[in-house]
This record gives sequence, C-alpha cells and structure tokens, in this order.
Amino acid sequence: MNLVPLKLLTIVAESLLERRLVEEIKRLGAKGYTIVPARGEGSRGMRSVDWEGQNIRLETIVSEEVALKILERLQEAYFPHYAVIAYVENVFVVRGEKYV
Amino acid sequence: MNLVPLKLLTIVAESLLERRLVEEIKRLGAKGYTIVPARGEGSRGMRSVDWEGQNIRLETIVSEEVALKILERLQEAYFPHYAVIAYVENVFVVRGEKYV
Amino acid sequence: MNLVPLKLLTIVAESLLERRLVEEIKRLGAKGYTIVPARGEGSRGMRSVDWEGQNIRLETIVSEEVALKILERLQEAYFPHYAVIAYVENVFVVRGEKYV
Amino acid sequence: MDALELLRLNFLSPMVLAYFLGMAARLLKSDLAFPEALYTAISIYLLFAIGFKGGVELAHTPLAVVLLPALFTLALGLFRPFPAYFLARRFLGVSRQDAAALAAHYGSVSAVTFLAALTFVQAVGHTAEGFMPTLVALLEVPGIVVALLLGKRQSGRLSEALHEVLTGKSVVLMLGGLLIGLLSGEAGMERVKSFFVDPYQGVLTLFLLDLGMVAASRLSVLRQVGFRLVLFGVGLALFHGVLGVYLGLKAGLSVGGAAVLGAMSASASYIAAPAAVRIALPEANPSLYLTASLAVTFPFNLILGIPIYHALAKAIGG
Amino acid sequence: MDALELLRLNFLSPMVLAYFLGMAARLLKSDLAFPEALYTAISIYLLFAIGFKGGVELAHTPLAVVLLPALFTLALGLFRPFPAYFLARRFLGVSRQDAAALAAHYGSVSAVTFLAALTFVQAVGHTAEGFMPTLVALLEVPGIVVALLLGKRQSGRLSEALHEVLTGKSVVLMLGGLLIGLLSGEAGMERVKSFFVDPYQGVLTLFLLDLGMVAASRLSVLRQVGFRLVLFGVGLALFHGVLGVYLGLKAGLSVGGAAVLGAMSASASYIAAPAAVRIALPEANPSLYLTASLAVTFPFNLILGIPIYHALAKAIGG
Amino acid sequence: MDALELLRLNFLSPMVLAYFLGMAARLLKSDLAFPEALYTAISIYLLFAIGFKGGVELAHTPLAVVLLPALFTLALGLFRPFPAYFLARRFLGVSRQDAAALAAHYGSVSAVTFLAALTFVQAVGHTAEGFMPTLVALLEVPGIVVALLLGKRQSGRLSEALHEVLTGKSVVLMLGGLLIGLLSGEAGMERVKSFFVDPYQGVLTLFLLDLGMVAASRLSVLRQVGFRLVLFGVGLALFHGVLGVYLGLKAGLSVGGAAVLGAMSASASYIAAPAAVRIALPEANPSLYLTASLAVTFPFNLILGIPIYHALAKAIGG
Ligand SMILES: Nc1ncnc2c1ncn2[C@@H]1O[C@H](COP(=O)(O)O)[C@@H](O)[C@H]1O
Ligand SMILES: Nc1ncnc2c1ncn2[C@@H]1O[C@H](COP(=O)(O)O)[C@@H](O)[C@H]1O
Ligand SMILES: Nc1ncnc2c1ncn2[C@@H]1O[C@H](COP(=O)(O)O)[C@@H](O)[C@H]1O
Ligand code: NA
Ligand code: NA
Ligand code: NA
Repeated sequence: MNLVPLKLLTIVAESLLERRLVEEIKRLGAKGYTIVPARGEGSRGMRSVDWEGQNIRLETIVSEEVALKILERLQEAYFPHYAVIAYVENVFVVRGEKYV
Repeated sequence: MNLVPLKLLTIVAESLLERRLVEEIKRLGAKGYTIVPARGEGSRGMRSVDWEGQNIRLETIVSEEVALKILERLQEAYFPHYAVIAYVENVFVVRGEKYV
Repeated sequence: MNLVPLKLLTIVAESLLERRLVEEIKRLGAKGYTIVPARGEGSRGMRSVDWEGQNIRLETIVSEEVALKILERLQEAYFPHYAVIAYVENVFVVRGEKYV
Repeated sequence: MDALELLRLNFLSPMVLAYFLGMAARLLKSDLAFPEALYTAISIYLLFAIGFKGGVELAHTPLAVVLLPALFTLALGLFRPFPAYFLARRFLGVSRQDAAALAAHYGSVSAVTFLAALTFVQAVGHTAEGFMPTLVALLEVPGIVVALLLGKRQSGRLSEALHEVLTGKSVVLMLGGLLIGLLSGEAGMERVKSFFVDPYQGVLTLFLLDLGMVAASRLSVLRQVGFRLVLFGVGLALFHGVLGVYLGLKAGLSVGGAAVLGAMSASASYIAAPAAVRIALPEANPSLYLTASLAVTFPFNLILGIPIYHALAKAIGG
Repeated sequence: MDALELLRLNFLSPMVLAYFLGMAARLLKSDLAFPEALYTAISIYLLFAIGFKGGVELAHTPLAVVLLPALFTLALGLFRPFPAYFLARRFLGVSRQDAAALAAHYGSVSAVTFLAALTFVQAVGHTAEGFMPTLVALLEVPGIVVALLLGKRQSGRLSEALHEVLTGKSVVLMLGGLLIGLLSGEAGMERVKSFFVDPYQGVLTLFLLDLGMVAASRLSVLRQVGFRLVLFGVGLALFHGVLGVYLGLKAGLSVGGAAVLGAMSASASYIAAPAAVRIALPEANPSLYLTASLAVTFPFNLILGIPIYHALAKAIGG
Repeated sequence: MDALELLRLNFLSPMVLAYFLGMAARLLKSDLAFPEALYTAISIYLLFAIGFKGGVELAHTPLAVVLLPALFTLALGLFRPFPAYFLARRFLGVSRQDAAALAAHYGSVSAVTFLAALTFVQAVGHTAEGFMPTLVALLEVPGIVVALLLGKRQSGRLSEALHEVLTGKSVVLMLGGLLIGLLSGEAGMERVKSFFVDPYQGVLTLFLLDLGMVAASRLSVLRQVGFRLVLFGVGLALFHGVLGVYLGLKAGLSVGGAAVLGAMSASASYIAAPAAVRIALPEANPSLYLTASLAVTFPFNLILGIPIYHALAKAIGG
C-alpha cells in the first residue's frame, strides 16, 4: 500500500463564502475538495437557520506548503469579518501523489 | 502562521441527544462546535430512517483537559444506554487561543 | 479514561457506490461506519447535482490491519473507474475494544 | 355493502396500496427512498392539516356536544397504558422499562391510522363528527405520561420527557393547527382549503408509501422478536378498538365517529412516543416497541382493523 | 367594516396566526423545525408564483397604465435608503457600515409582507392592480444598490455584491416568473393555475409558521440591542408606508393598490438584502439588521401596519 | 393552427419557458439552486403520478385495444439501442463501452419528454390514449438491458446492473403507480385527483426549471466534446421519432397517441440509464452520455422535436 503523508485542512465557514473559498483554495494549489453542509456555534453565536446562513465544512487534502498558503490567506482576508475556523491534521493518503 | 496544537473531539450520536450533548460540552468548557447530520451502523444496528432516528456527527475543538472531561461525562451518562461513539485527534488550529 | 489508539479511515466516493462499499468494509472487518452526504471536486470534475450523482463521505474506525485490507481492496476494484479518495488518520477512541 | 366488499374497498384504496408498494420496494431492495426532508415536510403538513380542519369544525360545534366525547377519550387515554403494560410484563415477559415503553406507544395514538379510518368511514358513506381531531390531540399525550410514570419511580429524566411530549412537534402542530382553525373559522378555511384540504388524501398516499418502506425494514426484526409480539400487537389493538367503539357510542358519537374512535384507540404511536421513550426510558429496547407499533399494529389496523371497528360500530350502534 | 373589525380580520387570518404559532413553538422550546430544504422549496415556490401571476396580469395591461406606478415605485426605491441611513446614524448612533446595512434592508422589500397585504386587501373586498408584482421586482433591487454605495466609497467587493443582488434567487425567480407569465399569458396560466395560484395562501401559511420560529429566536437579541431598535423599525415602517400610500394614489393606483404599495414600501428585506450586505459590508453586524427587519418591522407590518396603510389609502383615496 | 403557430404555442408554454429560465439562471451564475431533496421529491411525485393516471385509464381499457401498441412499443425498445450503438461507434468513433452507454440512454426513455409531449398534444386539441404511461414503462427498461449486453460479453456486474434497472426508483414508482391506479380505479382517482392530477403541470414547470440549470452546466462540456455529438443527438432523435410515429399509427394509435409515442421513442433517458450504466459500465465516460442526453436531445425534443412528431403524425395519420 502506497500511503503518502499529507495535510488535511478543514475549514468551517459561513456558507455564503463557499464560492469564494473554493476559488481561493484552487488558486493556491488545492487539487480537490469535499464539502458538507453543517451548522454550529462559536464566538459569533448560533449558525443554523437560513437567514443567518448555514455553515459549510470544507476539507481539502494538500501538501504542507499549500496548507500554509491557504491558512495565511484565510487569516488575512476572512478571519477578521466572517465566521470561520480552520485546522490542519496529518493524514496518510492512498495514491497521494495525485493531490500535490 | 500561528498554529496551536489542540484536540479535535468527534462524537457520533443519535440525533435525539443533540440538545443535551451541546449543553454538556458547553458546560464542560467547549467554546464552540460544528454539527453535521449523519447516518450509520454500529453495534445497535442501522440508524438512518427517521423513526429509528438519524445520527449527528458533532465536532468540537478543545484543550486536552476539556476533551477528557467530556469523554468522562459521555462514558458515565451516555455510553451505557445510547448509540454513541467518540474519538480524539491532534489538530493544529489557526488562532487556536480562541478555543481554550 | 481508557482511550485505544485506532485508525480512522475516511473514504469519499460517488454515492452510487454506497451499498457496495458498506458491504466490502463489513466483509473486511469493520464493525461500524458513519456516512455523511457530501459534494466535491477532484480530478473528475464537479460532483454535486443529482444526475452526475452526489458524493458520500464514509468514516470507519478500524484496526490498522483492517484499514490496510480495505485500502487494498479500494485500490484494486474502485480507484481505476470511480471517483474515490481515501485516507487514514490516527485517533484515540473511547471503549476502543468494541471496534476491533 | 357487505363485509367483504368493505374490506376490498379499504384494501384497494390508493393509501393502503401505496403502503404495500413501499413494502415491496424495500423487499425488492429498490433504491427508492424518501429524503428525510420530504418525510418531515409531509408530516408537518399532515399534522397541521388535521388540527386545522378539526379546529374549523369545532368552531361551529356547541361545547355541550363535544364535552362527553372529550371526557370519554381522556379516560381512554389514561386507561390504555395499563392493559399494555401488564400484557407486556406477563405475556411477553419483558423488563419493567420495556413494558413501560410499549405502554407509552399503545397509550398514545397514530395520526395516520386516524386519517385512514376517517377516509374509510367517509368512503362507505358515513360521516364522523367534525371535532374528531380534537379527540386525537386529547388521546395522544396522557397515555404517554401515565406509561412513563409506570416505568420510572425516580424522577430524573421524567420532566424532560414530559416537556418533550408536550412540546413535541406532533402536539404543537396538531393543537396549534386546531387553535388556528378555531380562531380563523370558515373564513380562514376558504383561503387555505385548496392547500390543506383538497390535496391531502394524495399527500397521505405518499406518506404511506414511505411508511411501508420503514415497516418492511422492520420485518426482519419481527422474525427475531417472534410470534408473541404479533399476538400482543393484534390482541391489544382489538381490545382497545372494541373499547373505543363502545365508549364512542356511549358518548353519543355517530356510527362513523365511534368507528374512528375505535381505530384511534386501537392504534399505537410511532412519532410522539418513541421520542419521549428514548429520553425517559433509554434502557428500553427500541427494536421491541418500534416493531410492535410499526410492523404489527399499524398494518393490522390499516387493513383489517378499521373495517372491523366500523362493522362493530354499525352492529351495535347502527 | 370598521377599523377594529378589520384588525381582527387580519389578525385572525391563518397566515398571521401561523406566524404566532411559530413564535410560540420556539418560545416553548418545541422540537418543531422546518428542514432547510423545505424552507428553500417554499420560497422558490412563492417567489416564482408571485412573479408568474404578475406577468400574466401584465400581459393584458396597457403600458400606459403601468408606466406611472412603475416610475413612482422606482423613485421610492431610490429614495428609501436615505431616511434609513440617516436615522440609523443619528438615532441609533451606529457605524457607517451598520447604517448602510440597515439602509439596504429598508431600501429593499419583503415579498411575504407584499403577499400578506395583497391577501388582506382582497379579503376586505378591494382589489389591487394585477401588475403589483412587477412593482415588487422594481422595488427590490435599487434600494440595495444605493445603500451599498452609501456604505462603501472604495469599490472592492461592491461589484460582486451587485452581481449577488441582480442574480440572487429572489430577483431571478420573481423576474423570471414574471417574464414567463407575460409570455405564456392566460393559456399558460390555465395549465398551472391549480399549482401556482390555488394552493398558495396555504403554502404561505406554512412559510409564516417557519418565519415565526426564526423571528422568535431573534427576540433575545432584541432585548440586548434595545428599545431604540424597535422605535427605529416601527417609525421607519410608518414613514415609508405613508409615503408609499401617498405616491401610490398620486400614480393613479386604486385604493387597494395604494395600500399594497404602502405595505411594500414599509417593509424591509430579509432574503435579498442580507446576502448582499454580508458580501459587500462584512464589517456590519448581522444581529442588528436581521433583528430589525425580522423581529420588529416584519411583525409590525403583518399585524398593525397593513390595516393602517389600508385605512389611510381609503381615507385619502376612497 | 399552422406549424409556426404550434411551435410558438409549444415554446411559450410555462414548462418550456421555465427550462430556459433555469438555463439563464445558471449562465448568469445566479445562486438559485434546488435542494437535492426537492429534486427527489418532485421526481417521486411525477413518476408516481404518471403511473397512477395510466393505471386508472388502463382499468377501463379492453386488453385487445392495448395489446398491439404494447407489442410495438416493446419492439421499439429492443430495437433502438442498435442504431445508437452503431452510430456511436462509426460516427463518433468512441470505445465499445462508451457506445453501449450511449445506447442504453437512447434505448430508454425520458419521462419528462413524455409529459411535455402529452401536454402539447392536449393543448392543440388532440388526445392521446389513456394507456400511454403503460407504454412508457414498457419502453424504459428493455433498451437498457440490450445495451448493457452489447457493452459486456463477460457477465460480472451485469446482473447487478439489471437489478438496478428493474428495481430502480423510476421503474418501481411508475409501475407501482400504474398497479395502484389499476386496482383502485376511478374510486381511487377521485380521492387523490387534486394532488396527483390537478397540480402536476405546475410541478412539472418547477422540475423543468431545475432541469434547465443542470443542462446549462453541461453546455461547457458540450463545447469540449464537439459538434458531432450535437448531430448525433439530433439525428438519432429524429430517426427514432419518425420510427415511433410510424409504428404508433401502424399499431392503431390516434394521431395524438402516435405523436406522443414518437416523442417517447425520440427521447433519451437521464434517470434510469445513468444509474445502470455507472454500475455496469464504469469505464464509460459520463460526460459523453449525460451531455448528449441532457444538453442535446432533451432540449431538441422539448422545443422542436415534439411539434415535428405531431405534425408528422397528423400528416400521415390525420
Ligand atoms: N471550538 C470549536 N469547535 C468546533 N467548531 C467550532 C468551534 N468554534 C467555532 N466553530 C465553528 O465555526 C463556526 C464559526 O465560528 P465563530 O467565527 O467563532 O462564530 C461556528 O459556527 C462553528 O460551526
Ligand atoms: N467503527 C465505527 N466507525 C465509525 N462509526 C461508527 C463505528 N461504530 C459505530 N459508529 C457510529 O456510531 C453510531 C452508534 O454506534 P453503536 O452505539 O455501536 O450502534 C453508529 O450508528 C455509527 O454512526
Ligand atoms: N484533494 C482533495 N481533497 C479533498 N477531497 C478531494 C480531493 N480530491 C478529490 N476529493 C473528493 O473526492 C471526490 C472524487 O475525486 P476524483 O476521483 O479525483 O474526482 C471528489 O468529488 C471530492 O469530493
Ligand atoms: Na405518534
Ligand atoms: Na428580500
Ligand atoms: Na430515465
């Protein structure tokens, strides 16, 4: 089994940002992503009903370098004004070469 | 990039427990959470149609200490009677100070 | 707190494969799984509208041995023709004995 | 119409047939499935529509007419958990918690069985009193409360479960709809009739299609749980059904009304009760109560029970 | 009918009562909740249906008849953000971004308030012009654009927000429906009437049930934000409402039409505006504008505003 | 009515216009989107409703009348994959698997095209036989089976794919609905008519709105895949359409019926076939078959094809 160690970057953000976030991560080098609709609560209160907007949970498997670039972009352009949380994990990916 | 190592605690449980679980984790120190509706199968059989109740998949980023407190509470009050599974991972979180 | 180190195997695949994937992972030793509907984009383009079929995100907590068996099966029978991605992480599971 | 003809009429209604289509789909392993949101949407619609229609009818019913049936229904609601509990303990030999859980289900009511009975009664040319939905609401809650009390001595989660029952969506929608119907009356009805009244038997048909699929996926459990559960579910339905018909006639209901009350009384909950039981009696085994309610009592009432209670009401009261 | 009777009639409509049922359900912490897909489905249906009906009506309205009302409505749309902006700055003392965000909401329009007004006016025996939905579409967009310009000097996200408004689902569905109605005319109407026309007051009732739940979950925010926001939301509604009625009559609308235009003018957006504001003015605080729009102005118009604008229209124009 | 007038009538129906609205929405990058649950709910409704209506009609059709059309339709279903397969191999030059996948789509049928044709035919004052939905069901499955056999010599996943087709939701709902209609007859119809019959053209309009959005997101693929695919999709539709009209008239169908059979024959599946092909022929390229079916053949039939088949049926049979 050929397992490549890579980074799994997860972003939870208000769903309004979906289109923009997808563009950003692709531009910064992500080769793919998976999105799941979510609801949640954080420092900006509950996010669940439609008017306040739901959240999305976006996952992307990337190299460490790309992960850091995306995180920097998030910190600079999204964290100040939008409901966003982001974290990174180590994962082992089948056919991982595809994703870098 | 300021990445803080924290714990990502994931709980999969029958959706009926949502309100109670959210209260418990907040009481024990979680600053936020993200929930996604899920279906699944485990030792108690399939959980997918509405009458048997769906599952939820709840994620919360917390300090190690809070994670352990929540797990203890789960083990004592939920595991014996409800369909619940819980696990912990290491993650690196942007602006992680916010979540402890 | 009795936390057992195990593997969390995540598979993102076209939803059409759900029934078959569930059968395979059970046959190879998984004791349970959790599924969440997802959408995404990868080397085969966007997967979100119904006609092209949505994705599912399937998680299963298993021993390292079972994880490797499942990954091998995926690589041999699914990766060549279907939209699939799979990765493994280390997690610490409450009452982990249940899942091996 | 003779009995066989009635049975045929009931069996060949789109609703009952849709239920079997749902079963067949699941047994054939079809990929047919209702999205959760559709199931929820339909149940919101049906519950609110029942309540609303009942409320509008109630608006032109004198209190004197409805009082006695209401009291008798309440009595029925308070009584029914007991036979269920004791039968479960003695005949099924299950634990106190399991028996209380079953009692909660057979102490409450199935809104869909009620609708099917109403439809049947109208189809054979009888009419049920317009305030029947009020009685459904009255029958839904008390039995669950009594059963939970039977199951628990210590309080604990009991108050939470009570809150769950009283503010549960089926109670809120049905009682809320009833109130709205009562307040807005015929003028309100006219505005929303073509949404809440005209299409509703069709919506019910879709709902039963889904219910059939759920019931079929319980059939395998039934095989494990065994034949005694079938006897339990059918016997209790018949006993409660006869009781309901009898009390209904005593309370002055028409033949149609008594038949419908019989069917209500014979039915077992599968919306309100499971939610309450799961919270108040987590030790109880869901396989037991869901299977009994959904895969035994519901189809029995749908196909055989309703015509039986109707025949009985006609025989005694007609 | 006297004023009190009208108020009663409005208050006791299934729609308004459903709104309160929704509030009650949330305040009682009921587990009643609409799946997101149901909410979306209903709003697609309502927006398209409004547009479509308007288009069919427009198909047999001479341009000369509709021109003046359209121009006046446009003027209304361009003007309304200014009072909102300045009142927010002076009276609420909020930041420029927050004021612009509020101006975007009070510069746009609430489709549900429009529908409720239309229903009310018809229920009291008046009729509004058939082309009113065209006016809704005209009123929805310009105010948001003006408000965003007030909030931002530098361009940046502005063009993106404009695109968001113009291609937002509420504009696409309403204008698209209007066009389809216009092109397919009476022949088209006949084919789809029993889906887009007959049941829609019932669908609206369900929608208001959901809206009530959302509004109730905003009430706690209201308590924090304070009483001034209530004054702001009510005062602005009354001022805009009076203006709308007056301009409507000036433009030659019937009493019914002027009342409806008044209600439209008095209303605040909660679909198109929040989406646009979140993108163009992310620094603005959603609690402020959502609470004002959903938990103050909407219920005020629904219950008191609509009868007031109608009474006014009758007094001046009747 | 002359040909141009008919074309206009077809083009200006709410359904066809809604399809274009959907396309426009996607091309304008609107955020309009149907929740998956809504799409599924609508397709469950439409498929069941078609089947049900067909069943009720069939209930009062003598077997002798339906036999010949049924046999001819079956023959059509078994034959159509062959021209598709060979055209794909020769003219498009694709692999055996891709050709078989295309054959499966053009060997099956599009329920929405069928509905649009039925609506068109009724709008121009003709009527199609009541048992047409039975023919849809007959036409849906056999072509897929034949095509899968063309694509695979070795068995393997074939039996699984067959199971997928036969128990797929479109077959279960349509055949199940048909059976329910057949068994419950006019009595059943009366109960559910205002849900399954009256609103359905409106529901279809919404469905086409969604379909337009899906088709538009395929247009960019079309540009890559090239012009030959357009010729393939249009040419095959015309050939199959003419064949369908001709056989329909031969089988004794009315002009309306033959026109509808022509449209059915000309259509390509986009519900049942993709699911089956994805399992049985995973090596085939979905871009090819989805684009041909959804973005070429479907809109062609919807706008030009249906009036053409109707004109032809009138010319030959009228
Ligand atoms: N500690 C946490 N753990 C998991 N998810 C969180 C946490 N804090 C916030 N979130 C998610 O991130 C979203 C935005 O958070 P915030 O910007 O803090 O309001 C919330 O709605 C949650 O879905
Ligand atoms: N090994 C596993 N891997 C992932 N999820 C699981 C596993 N076992 C159980 N689950 C999830 O946890 C829920 C409750 O499990 P149980 O209490 O074992 O029935 C199931 O419905 C699944 O969603
Ligand atoms: N780099 C990635 N990160 C996260 N998810 C991915 C990634 N690449 C692909 N996926 C998911 O896997 C599915 C199939 O990928 P593919 O076979 O590459 O088209 C996509 O639709 C995505 O949901
Ligand atoms: Na119930
Ligand atoms: Na709006
Ligand atoms: Na199809």
